[in-house]
Amino acid sequence: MTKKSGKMDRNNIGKWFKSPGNMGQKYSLHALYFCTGCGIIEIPPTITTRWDAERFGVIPVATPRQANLFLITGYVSVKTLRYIIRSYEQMPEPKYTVGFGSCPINGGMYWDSYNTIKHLDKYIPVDGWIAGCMPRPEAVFVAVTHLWTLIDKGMATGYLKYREHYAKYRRNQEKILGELEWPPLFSKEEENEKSREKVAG
Amino acid sequence: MSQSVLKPFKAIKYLFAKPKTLRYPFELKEPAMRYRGFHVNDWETCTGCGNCADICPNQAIEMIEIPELVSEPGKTNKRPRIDYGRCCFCGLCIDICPPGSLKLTRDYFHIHFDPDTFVFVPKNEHTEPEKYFPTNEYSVLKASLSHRRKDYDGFVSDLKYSLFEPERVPMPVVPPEERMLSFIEHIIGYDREEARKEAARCLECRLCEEACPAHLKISDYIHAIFEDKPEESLKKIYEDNPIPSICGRVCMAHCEKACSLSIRGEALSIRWLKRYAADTVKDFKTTLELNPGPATGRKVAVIGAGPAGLSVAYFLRLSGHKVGVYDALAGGGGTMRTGPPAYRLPLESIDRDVDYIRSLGVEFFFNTRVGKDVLFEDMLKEYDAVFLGTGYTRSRSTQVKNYEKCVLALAFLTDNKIGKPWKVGRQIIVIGGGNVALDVAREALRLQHIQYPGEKTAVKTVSLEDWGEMPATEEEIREAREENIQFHPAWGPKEVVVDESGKIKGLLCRKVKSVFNEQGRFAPAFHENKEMFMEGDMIIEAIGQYPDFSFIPEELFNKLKFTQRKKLSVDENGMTSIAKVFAGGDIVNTNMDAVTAIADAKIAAQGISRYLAGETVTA
Amino acid sequence: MRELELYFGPQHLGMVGNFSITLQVEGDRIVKATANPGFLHRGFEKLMEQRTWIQNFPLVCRINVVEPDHMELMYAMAVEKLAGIEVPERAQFIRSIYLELARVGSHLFGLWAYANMLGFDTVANWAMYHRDLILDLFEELTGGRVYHIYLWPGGVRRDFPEGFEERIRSTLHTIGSCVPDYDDTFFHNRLFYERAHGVGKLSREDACRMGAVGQVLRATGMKKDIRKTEPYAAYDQVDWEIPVRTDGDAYSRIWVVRDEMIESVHMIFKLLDKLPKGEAYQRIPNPFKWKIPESEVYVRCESSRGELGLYLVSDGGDKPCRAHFRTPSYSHGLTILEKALENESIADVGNIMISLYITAPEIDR
Amino acid sequence: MVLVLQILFVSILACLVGLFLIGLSRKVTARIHWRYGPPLSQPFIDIVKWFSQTAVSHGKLFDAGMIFSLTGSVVVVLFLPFGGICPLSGSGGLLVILYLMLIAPLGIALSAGESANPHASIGVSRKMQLAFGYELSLLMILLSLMTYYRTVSIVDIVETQIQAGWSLVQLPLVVSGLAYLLIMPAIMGIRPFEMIQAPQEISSGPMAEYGGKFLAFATLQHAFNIYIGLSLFVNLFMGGGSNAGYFLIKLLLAFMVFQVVHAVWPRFRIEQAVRYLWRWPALLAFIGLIIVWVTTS
Amino acid sequence: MKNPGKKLQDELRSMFESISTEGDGENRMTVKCRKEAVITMLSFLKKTGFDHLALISCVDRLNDNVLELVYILSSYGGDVAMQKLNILLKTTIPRENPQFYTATEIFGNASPYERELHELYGILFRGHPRLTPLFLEREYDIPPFRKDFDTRKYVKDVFDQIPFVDDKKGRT
Repeated sequence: MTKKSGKMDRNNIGKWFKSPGNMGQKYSLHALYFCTGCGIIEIPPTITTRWDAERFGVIPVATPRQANLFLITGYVSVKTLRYIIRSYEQMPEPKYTVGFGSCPINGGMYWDSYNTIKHLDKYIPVDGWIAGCMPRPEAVFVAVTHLWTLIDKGMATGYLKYREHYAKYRRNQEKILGELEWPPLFSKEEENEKSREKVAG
Repeated sequence: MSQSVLKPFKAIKYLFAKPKTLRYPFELKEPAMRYRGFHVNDWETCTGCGNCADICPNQAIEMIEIPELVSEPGKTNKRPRIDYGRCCFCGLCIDICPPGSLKLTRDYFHIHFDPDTFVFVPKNEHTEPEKYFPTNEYSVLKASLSHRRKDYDGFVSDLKYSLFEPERVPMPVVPPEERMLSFIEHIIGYDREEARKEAARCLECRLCEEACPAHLKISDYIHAIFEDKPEESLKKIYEDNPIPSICGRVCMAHCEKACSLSIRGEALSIRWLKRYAADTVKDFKTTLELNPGPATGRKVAVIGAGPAGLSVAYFLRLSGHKVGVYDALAGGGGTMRTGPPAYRLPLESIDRDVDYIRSLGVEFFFNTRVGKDVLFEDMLKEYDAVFLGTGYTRSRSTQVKNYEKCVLALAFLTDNKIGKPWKVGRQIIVIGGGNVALDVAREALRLQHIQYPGEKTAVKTVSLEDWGEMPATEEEIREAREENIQFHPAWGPKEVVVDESGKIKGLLCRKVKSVFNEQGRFAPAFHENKEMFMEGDMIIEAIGQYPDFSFIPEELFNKLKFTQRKKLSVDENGMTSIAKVFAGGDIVNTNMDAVTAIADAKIAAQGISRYLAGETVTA
Repeated sequence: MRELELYFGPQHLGMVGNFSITLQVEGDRIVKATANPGFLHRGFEKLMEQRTWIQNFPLVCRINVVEPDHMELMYAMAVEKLAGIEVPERAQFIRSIYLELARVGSHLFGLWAYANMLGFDTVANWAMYHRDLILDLFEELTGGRVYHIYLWPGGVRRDFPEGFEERIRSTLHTIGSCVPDYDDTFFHNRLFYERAHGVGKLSREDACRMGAVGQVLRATGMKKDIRKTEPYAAYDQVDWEIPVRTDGDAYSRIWVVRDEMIESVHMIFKLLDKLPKGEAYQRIPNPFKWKIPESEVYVRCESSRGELGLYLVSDGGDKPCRAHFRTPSYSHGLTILEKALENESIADVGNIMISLYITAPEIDR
Repeated sequence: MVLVLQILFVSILACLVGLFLIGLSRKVTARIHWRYGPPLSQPFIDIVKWFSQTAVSHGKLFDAGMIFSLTGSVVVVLFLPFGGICPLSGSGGLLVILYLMLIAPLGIALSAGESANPHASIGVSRKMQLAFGYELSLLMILLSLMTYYRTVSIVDIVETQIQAGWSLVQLPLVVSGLAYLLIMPAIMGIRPFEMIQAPQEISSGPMAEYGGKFLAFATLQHAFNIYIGLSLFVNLFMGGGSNAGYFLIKLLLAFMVFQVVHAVWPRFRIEQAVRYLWRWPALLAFIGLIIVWVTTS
Repeated sequence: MKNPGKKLQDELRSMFESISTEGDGENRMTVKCRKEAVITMLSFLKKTGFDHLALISCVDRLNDNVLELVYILSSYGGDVAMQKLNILLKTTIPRENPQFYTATEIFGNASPYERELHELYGILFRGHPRLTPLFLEREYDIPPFRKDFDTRKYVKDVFDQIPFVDDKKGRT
């Protein structure tokens, strides 16, 4: 049995006082329940009796507003991408995205399909990837511990990257989905980007 | 149905029961023994054949050239690189992997923020010990592609369920009891169905093509056989090899040694399939539709109508040159005509190939010994280029006491095949462990059966080399043992014992300590006190051959340069140190077999063509 | 009351799979429901046309993630018929056992989804736990938890490991010992009856008209099961019953599922007892040279959701010319669901959807 | 000064107890699910997290409604005796509580309505219907209590019970108590009356658009709500508590009972819930009222 | 009915012109007919007892320049022999501007199949009440399931052209 103390610093009061935000985020990862692809099949076992992710404070929640962890479970079709972006933008910050399995990394099984996007990180930032097709529940747990480390080290900053490069993300999204029906999330940045491009070009 | 409001409350009993949750990662669970996790690849056994890359449905595997590795026959320096952004862990690559070097382990953790880390070249714990940890140092929390567990194989290849067929289609042969009695060809050859079935085993990895000295397009001609187009197949063969009937029987089959199927199963019968193609096509002339190239007006002399000579003549003829082939024998084939016994290579097969080459317009001067009937100097004047393909025509002798009583192998073989068969003894001892020795032994056995039917006779072989070291092919040894030839490996001849009348009584042998010295040179050492007397009334020496350059005048001969291994030294065009004299075959290469001779011939033919076109500077 | 347009899914806790239903509601009543599939559309059949016969094996199972095994079977059966490959008897038995295990697993998943939908977390958790035990069996047998890639043309990919039969038995006993718990807490729960009875009711005529299959059909009293009418694998080697209910509502459907699960477990025991010795695999041709003569075939089997069919056409090449899966969820999800949701309460959308056993990836393919 | 301290103490304690009970509820259901569940501190961690998140507001009313509802809940808490401590006991009685208890859902309704999420509005409408379902029974039950004890002061009721024993076992009040037991899950919003949030049906209803601190407030409000529901029951029928410890134990006991119901029963549909509430609890409450009325007059 | 396929074959031959049937008559029977006859044939088959429309499929025969429509029917009721039988009703329509008649009137579940074929093969089913997009989000020049639609090229042209957000060059 591995020592619990190794990774779990949930009861470390000192840390709580030092960075309550990070600690709160770490031990209260509320995953958005969105069956984006076949990887979702391993989520029910993860959150139910056999593995019980709730031990780590990971639970599925109903709406993006309540979630701070977005599990992109597998391949993403173009039609789903629209909803993924929407959901992602609705999530409060800080938010973390984890790509499941091969498909979001480089197309996976559906590398030559005309209806799935191949690289998820072209459209939304991704903080971590899990290998496997699909990843087992165990891998999800280990991924959670890795995410904790990333949060601790301040490396899970996909949402900041999204802000910073919003214009580029939005451009990529619109290339695939056409004109998006909702207004840009960060209009200012886009203008900045544009002006910067003007200067550069 | 009895529905109840209160019955559900029975579930309360679990409130105080022990939960069934596995407290992962504090309580671990081992994945199943067959789990399909991450790849490992044993670089030692991996041949770089690329079958895994071909079968991968997701194009997740790419063969990457590894500069540190050296390509050798049957092994390229490419190794699979796997993209876990594509891989679906189906394990098709495992089931198709001929050496079984690619395996799936039970590791499956790789969690990373950088998608580039998901592409990696699998190695194993021997090649990359720093990435593999024993169980006690391994932690799932650290696990990744660079922190993996040692000896953790999961889904591995199982020959019974492999996607390739490890076993050959059995070649129909004449049973030993029957074939011992005559010189009939004992390999019957595949019929159409068998040939197609065997051809279907080919995985088209093309390792064989690399290994073949002549680089035949093996995959292509085998694919043509699979598609039931032997004509196509023969056309493919003739691109690189003009003597398929011969090669289809006696080729040393370097390709089969390189065949990826041979690692854990039986190699594809590439040789027999070539033979099938050559034997099935009835009429070479109409099928192949080959024509000599536009006449160049140049003339080339070829000395020796062996494989090298025939091939060079063929290739040169296709380029449009006039070719004259000189040979002392009455027909083509050279060593092939004299050496391999009729049960392995009948004369008809040789003549088929020679006739086809003749039909292309090559002139043959048989029964013409250069140096005697025609002078080499004259040929040099008459022809624009001369190709030497004379081969090894003289047998070596052991030079032990009373050696002159023994028979020499080549003389024995030649006479039996194209001359008058020898009268053999009842107890024959053959000295030597090579293919020639076995040919001699098996031929002697057949003669014994013909000359002394029903009597008790025996053929014994004595060789310096032990089992496993013997230069003869395994197949030959197996067949010889099937025919009851007795082997005495690791014994060296000391003396031929003769009785008062000078008749051979037997052979006195010494036990061999070692055949090669530390440098790997041939230098046999003996146990002086371990001796054995072997009874016999006829002894045949088959310990090797050497070339005969007596036809070359001395002043020219002195100009010829030789390599350290006593071979003719030629440049990349096949030219010897004498201008316009080219060479190939046994006198040049160390493999000393037909297909290498073809390879030499190909080089020489190109060299000659270039030389005749005035492209190359003479050596 | 004013009419409201409501999107049920794709991002929704009650949605099993990536699927969406657009509801026109008046208060709590649904006026019109429009199924909106395609979130998981990968163009499977097109992809299959670009992969060789063997390369399609890892692909086909991914059509339905909940129950990949019947997809494998369909493809294996179709290829066997096209290429004329014989399957050894032991392999047939192994296939049946494997498929029945898959059925139990799939039904447990369905039970999870349904119970979860009704807010019945307890039973949902139990069912998922027991399904995980079955996945453990699969993992041991095939090397994969979810995608097994195990049924190959010519038999199965690997034989049973040592002592596996015993482990199947003990796992099934473990699950079986909890059947009273399930019954007490869920199937005999009055509130389950209240929630499910009369919901999403389908008459037998409607069911037939709209192409219902599987337990949706059997819940309307139709005793139809392809395992009986057109037996494949080893289903004709053992006796078993087709569970039937007559009401045609969600309650009946879930009860049929329960009975089927129990019947499947009994069947596995019977099959294990009769399991013959021998080879489990007949080697298929060299995958790099495998061509199938020009022909076509339609095969079907009874998946845990109903009739699953595959229309496979070969044009004599090394790849299929056309493959088309007839999936049970297709009619259920796109035709019956729209009909069944009319005039129901919003609270019952998931209830009806899951009781119809709809899996989105099967529809979208 | 003491009053201010008391107010602070009680409201904070009520909040903590509420959160603790939420955690305990998760733990208990997990146990029945055969699993371990989250640590008891999980709701606190969640709250900390929510406060550290950004949150999107959907308008002034959205914020105001939230505050409105939270303060409403706090005020109700102050009116309820906490094992002898009762900051505002003198200033109101059961009727005030009954009235104030309506504020919290109203605030949520206002706020959720502003978010323009159809799930939220469905959730609110369900909440209203449900309240409509149990409010009458609750009124009748309180009436019978008031009639029996001849007072509107909850403190007095508790006092009387401490001397005379629990109302639940007082013969004339048994029926009313039973009725109260039946409507308790509806008041607390737990299964089988969880249809207000019903994540699987309407994406957690009114909470659908809450994120970050709003969700934290909503959860706090939920914690208060649980505390209010339980404490009302404990105070009215289980004799309150002579001291805080005793009171908390009773609270826990009542909580466990409802938690088990929560774990083993599914949700009702809203019309089933209303029908149920109008049938059994209302009938019992009415009978209870009559019994009390007959016995006391 | 011992062999329902045989009987049906005879019946069909007598009723319809220019049809060809093949198959073992036990598990599978293929009926090929002119496209005008398909709808009549479907309703006839439904009346005969083949009331379960399992599938409407389409095969793109690029070499013959036709689309082959395949209706697969089987039976709900009937005896075992009849339930075993799958009928494959086939007809061909031209690849350019393909049009056909809807079967939604006859089979309740034909609608989504026809929508799918409309979307993936570009076949217009006349009389279909709701020929709206089913699966696809993007628009494609050639309906994606046609043989001349090259998905690998499409992926290269569309998805691979989208740049990565941060300037990473290593990934392909």
